[in-house]
Amino acid sequence: MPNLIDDIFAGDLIYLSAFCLAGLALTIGPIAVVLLLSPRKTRNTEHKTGQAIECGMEPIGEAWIRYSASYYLYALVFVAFAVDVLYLIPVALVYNRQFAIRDFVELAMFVGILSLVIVYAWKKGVFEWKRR
Amino acid sequence: MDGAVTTPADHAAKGYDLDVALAAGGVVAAAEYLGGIGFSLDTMTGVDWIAQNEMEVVYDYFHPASPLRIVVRTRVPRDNPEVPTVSGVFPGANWHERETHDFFGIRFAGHPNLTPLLLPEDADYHPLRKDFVA
Amino acid sequence: MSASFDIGAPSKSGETFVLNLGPQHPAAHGVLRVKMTMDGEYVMRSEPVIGYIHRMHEKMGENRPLAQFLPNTGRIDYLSALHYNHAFVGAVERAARIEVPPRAEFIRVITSELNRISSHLVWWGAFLLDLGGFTPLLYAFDDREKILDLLEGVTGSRLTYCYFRFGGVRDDLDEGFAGRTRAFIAQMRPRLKMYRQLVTDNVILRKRLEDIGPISPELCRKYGATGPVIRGSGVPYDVRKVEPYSVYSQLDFDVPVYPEGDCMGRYRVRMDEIAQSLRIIEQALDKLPDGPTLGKVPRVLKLPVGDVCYAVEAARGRLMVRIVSDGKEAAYRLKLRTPSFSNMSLFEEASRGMMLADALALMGSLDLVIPDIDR
Amino acid sequence: METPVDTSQIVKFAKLDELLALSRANSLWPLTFGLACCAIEMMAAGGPRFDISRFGAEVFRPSPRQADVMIVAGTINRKMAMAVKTLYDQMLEPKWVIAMGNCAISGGPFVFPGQYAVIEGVDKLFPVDIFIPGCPPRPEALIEGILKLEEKLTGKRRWPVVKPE
Repeated sequence: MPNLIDDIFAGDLIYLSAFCLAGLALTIGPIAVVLLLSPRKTRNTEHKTGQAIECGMEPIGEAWIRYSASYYLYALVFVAFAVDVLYLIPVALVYNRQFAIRDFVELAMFVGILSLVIVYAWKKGVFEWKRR
Repeated sequence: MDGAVTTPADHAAKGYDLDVALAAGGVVAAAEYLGGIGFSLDTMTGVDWIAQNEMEVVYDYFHPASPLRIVVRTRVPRDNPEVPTVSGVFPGANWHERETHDFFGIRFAGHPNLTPLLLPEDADYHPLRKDFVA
Repeated sequence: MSASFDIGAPSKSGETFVLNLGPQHPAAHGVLRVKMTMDGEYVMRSEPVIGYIHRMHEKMGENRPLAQFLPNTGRIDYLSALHYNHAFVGAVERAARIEVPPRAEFIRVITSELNRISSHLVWWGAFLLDLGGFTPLLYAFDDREKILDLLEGVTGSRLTYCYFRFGGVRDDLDEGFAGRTRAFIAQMRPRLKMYRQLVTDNVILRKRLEDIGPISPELCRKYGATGPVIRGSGVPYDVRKVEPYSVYSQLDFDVPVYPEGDCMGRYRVRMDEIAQSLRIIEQALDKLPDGPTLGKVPRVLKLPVGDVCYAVEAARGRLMVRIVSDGKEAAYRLKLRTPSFSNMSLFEEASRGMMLADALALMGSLDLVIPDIDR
Repeated sequence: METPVDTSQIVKFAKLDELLALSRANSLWPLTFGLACCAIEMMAAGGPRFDISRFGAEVFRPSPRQADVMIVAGTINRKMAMAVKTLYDQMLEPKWVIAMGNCAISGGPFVFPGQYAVIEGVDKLFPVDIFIPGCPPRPEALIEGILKLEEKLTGKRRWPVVKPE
């Protein structure tokens, strides 16, 4: 009897490790393929491959400076909607099993509440890019 | 204007109406006078008269409202070409003067930024001089 | 430009950084580089650096006989090459007093105006590409190909024309040319109406262009800007009307002028100019006289001593060719006053304090061709 | 008895290199590198009439990181040479170069004794794969250049060669 629990536990363990390995493979895999298949020799003359791209010119000055705040606020609005989409993905799996109208209303409310972010950002003047 | 030799010219034959030749010093005064009555600086041409050992700078003026075309020209010795800048009156002359300096080596006194415009930044040769060798 | 034009200290929240709108940039229409000192999204000071496509046209004018400089004129501003042919040929004819038969003059006007339309179409496609709309470029190039077929039939090349000669034009028009041109005009007019409905009245374009990049008539006069830039600021200056040359005095057309002086004004001037050019071509086709297309030209052409100028209204503005001659076969000095050079020189002062996207809209509305600036 | 199935139409056995070459040949993304007159003919090639997208090359990438082939369309002058070499280095392998127009091949009409500004040919800066003569070459010539590059990659030419009779 006791090994029954072990079997269930072993089953979960296999499932978990398979999932981790798949994740690992998806990250290491493309890098390995690229290293294997990319050509070895290069015809570069200036060896500036790693340099930041400035339309062919040498970058002037440092890029690590204090940016104005409006870039940060713009990014925040994007993050809000990214999370919004994150929650919509599982909804797509169970949408419209039985109660079509109810699912739709819930979805509309969820998205509606989250789009208040735009109204708030608009009022705070994030989209006007004023120089603060 | 003082000290200027003005000779009218036939527009159909020469393309301009008035040809004013004056000393290098009077160029700014001419620019201010013409700028005052609405003329606009068309272009500045450098000419290298190597035979007479002189450099000539020709200012072309056109008027947005009248077909009148006025040319102001001045000559400076070839070995030390120095002309006062008119970029104070016509900011557009800033680029024209830098380009003329590029090609002929004519220095423009008082020009805010007389660095090469069309030639590479470190260019020290003046290609449109008659004695230029590549 | 002296730094006295700075518009106050950078905003408290961030430092300024230098952005390189460098030689290889889709909005630079070629190899123009603008070093922009930016404060976040705003341009504090922009310094154009030119010369990346300087091709020594003026040096080449001095070391070869006059007739051999003709192919160069088609490569200075390859979008309106025939205007440059016209300016150079006109200057030599004015100096050497060469008579041009009337039929050749009318052929010159017809082909130049067709070239102006094709140049405005490229500008229109590229300008909207800068603002983010890709489809108009396809419509514009579709129409432009029709013009290129017309001009290729007469001149033999698609882009860098070398069709005008001293004293006339290289070949006469073939008999089908007038019919094909009229068919093109009939087909182009409804297209212009479609462009107006789809693009000019588009609210996004209005928001992007109206009162963006204001250029005052005084600024135009100080920098010598001409063409659609000065006509977009309310000054009716057009070399075809102010200093009439060729047979433009016999043709009636009006010069579109818009007083606003912003990007929308310059946009509308160019769109109306396409309609005006269609009118000019129609009238010139009706009045096309018969006769020879090439006047008498001395075998070895030597210009009299002295200098001569000839001004032409190119697609981008006032183009003047000044030839200083010392009696020999080659020109002693050949100066090309190109419109984009002066139009671009006011960009530094006009783009202060604008946002980067608006500064690019302003640069697109100036309609720059970079080899025209660098020569 | 059903008809015998000719598998060679359905399944294609090829070495991995050939497969890679085929995929690269059919999606050559050019770098927007218009310098002068040839740039307008390159845009016309991307336009609706000549339609370079029939060969998978209509995506003009401004950034060198995302471009496969650098079409040098126009004159390289001495001030621009360093920028061209920098851009070429910033492109990722595998990359190719098409020299479009006489200016990119040999300096074109701007080569004369005593010329001080034009680099006479891009192959003075880095190796070039395809040369397209013409001043400017017609858009059809650019498309022939793209086909020549594809032939160089895959070894096979997929478009009949037009023989002037």
